[in-house]
Amino acid sequence: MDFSQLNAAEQAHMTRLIERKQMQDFTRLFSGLVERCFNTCCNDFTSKALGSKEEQCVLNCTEKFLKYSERVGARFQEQNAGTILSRFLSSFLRNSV
Amino acid sequence: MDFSQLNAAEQAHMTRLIERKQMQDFTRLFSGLVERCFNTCCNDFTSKALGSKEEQCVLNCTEKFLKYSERVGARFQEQNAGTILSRFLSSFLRNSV
Amino acid sequence: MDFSQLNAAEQAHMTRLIERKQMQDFTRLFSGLVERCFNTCCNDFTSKALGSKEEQCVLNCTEKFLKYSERVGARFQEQNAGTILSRFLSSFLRNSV
Amino acid sequence: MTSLFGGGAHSSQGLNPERIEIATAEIEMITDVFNRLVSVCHTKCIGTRYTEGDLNKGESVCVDRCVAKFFEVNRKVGERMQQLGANAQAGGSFGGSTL
Amino acid sequence: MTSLFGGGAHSSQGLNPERIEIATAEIEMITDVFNRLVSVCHTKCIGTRYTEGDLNKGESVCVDRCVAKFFEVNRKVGERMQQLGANAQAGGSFGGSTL
Amino acid sequence: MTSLFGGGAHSSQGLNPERIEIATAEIEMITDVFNRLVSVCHTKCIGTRYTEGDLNKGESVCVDRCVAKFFEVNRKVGERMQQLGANAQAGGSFGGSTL
Repeated sequence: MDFSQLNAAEQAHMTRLIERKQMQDFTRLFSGLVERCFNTCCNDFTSKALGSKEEQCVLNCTEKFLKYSERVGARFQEQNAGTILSRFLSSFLRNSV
Repeated sequence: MDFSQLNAAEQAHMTRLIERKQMQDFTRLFSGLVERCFNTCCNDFTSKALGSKEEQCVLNCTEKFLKYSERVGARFQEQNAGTILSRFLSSFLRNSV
Repeated sequence: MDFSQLNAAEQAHMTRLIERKQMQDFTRLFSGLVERCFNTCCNDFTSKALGSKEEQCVLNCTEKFLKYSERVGARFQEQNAGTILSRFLSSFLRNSV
Repeated sequence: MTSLFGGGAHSSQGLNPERIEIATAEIEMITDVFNRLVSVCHTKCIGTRYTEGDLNKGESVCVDRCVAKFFEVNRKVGERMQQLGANAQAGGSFGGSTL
Repeated sequence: MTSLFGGGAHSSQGLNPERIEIATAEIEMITDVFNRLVSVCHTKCIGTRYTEGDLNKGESVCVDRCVAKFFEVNRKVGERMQQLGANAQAGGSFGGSTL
Repeated sequence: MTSLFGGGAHSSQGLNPERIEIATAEIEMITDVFNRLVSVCHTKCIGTRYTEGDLNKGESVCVDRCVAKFFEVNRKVGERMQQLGANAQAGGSFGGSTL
């Protein structure tokens, strides 16, 4: 993202906000991953213990998701997504004032 | 919504908060719309280019969604939703104190 | 949750934040419940009035969901979820600094 | 430090934290309900073939009924919850006591 | 009290509330778009059998195309909205006027 | 201006911004996990016919097992992520580096 139009105090504020957002994103990534893997891998509730097939599924699901997210993140950056989206937002805000 | 019980400073604060919320709602509306139209219209990943059928679907999906949202918004207001919901919330809060 | 490492001012701040979060959770619980029961119980839009079968379904859906949430909440606490999750978060944050 | 909104100003000029928080909760609730309504009635009423950009007659009528019915359900759920004694405090036993 | 960020500092050292709010909205938008992209392309491209932890060739290629196509759709939707005159103010007619 | 919580008070009476932020992240995480648990076990265990308002025996047992299994999965996913070296910084490479 391009914060060059902000002054030093504003840039410091935004950096702080981005750090908070990253911490939030990380916890959400984690809980989303748990939800997804649980949903896909666990369908038998005749026991409360995780079966060995279920466990293997969860481990693979986790590993694959991390590799998947990395790939999506890399492609997202290549698309210059930040710049495109902020330009889009600005043009709408400008029209609305 | 009825903010008549708030003093001037509080009303100014709420107005500011509503403006922020509207900006947030707008960006969420946009990304939700992209997600919905992409999900419905794009199912072929043998190419990275958007086919002409897919493109037409996306354009129609966008237009229809905007018209749809406007209609829902109008009906929502007719129901006097704001008043009903805040009365509901108040009654629960009152019971809980 | 264990806030014993926080000083008095910080604990007061967190208590306040938790109270706000509970109010938020409650409203989200409510709207999530409406969405879920509406989705399951209402599938006929040849009339705008709620049929008697639909109404009974909504009432049962509400009651069952409240009992369900209570049970999940009780099990969640038995698992000592708060402690486990904060330990998990801490270990990741520690690794990342 | 009794409020996320800082200070404990209760004068008629300052911000009363409690009133502000309740008004904020109202706004969040209404937005949340509206967003769910938009999503739910779209699924119930809008076809997915997208051969046109206009709402057709059937879709328009369905939307109107869907919104009305959604509010009816809103009312019924609210009433049932009050009968069953659920309130924001009890609500605390879902998300709240988990903290 | 014109801003959620407190104060009305417009000096070159202080925080300009409006600039901060726009930058914040940008960050929230990008995060929101990214999270939806992650969810949507996972559903489109990743199998649910999980017999291995690696992305296989087919999945990898699908992911790359899915991201590219998603951005294409992003652009198309944005353009169409501008043609139709939707803007943040009009956006207010969805969530906004409901308040 | 090093914190969203204003001031840089590190004294034993004031608010330490970092401790407050970590505690806030904890609360948000627990709420998020709980909400997902509620949603997921409802789908797995609760029938959609709603001929009665009580949880029947089968549903109750299913709920208990579902919660236990969900936490087991929680642990497994956490352990696997640590083995694979994912941490909050690496997490920054999902949402973070996108900013």
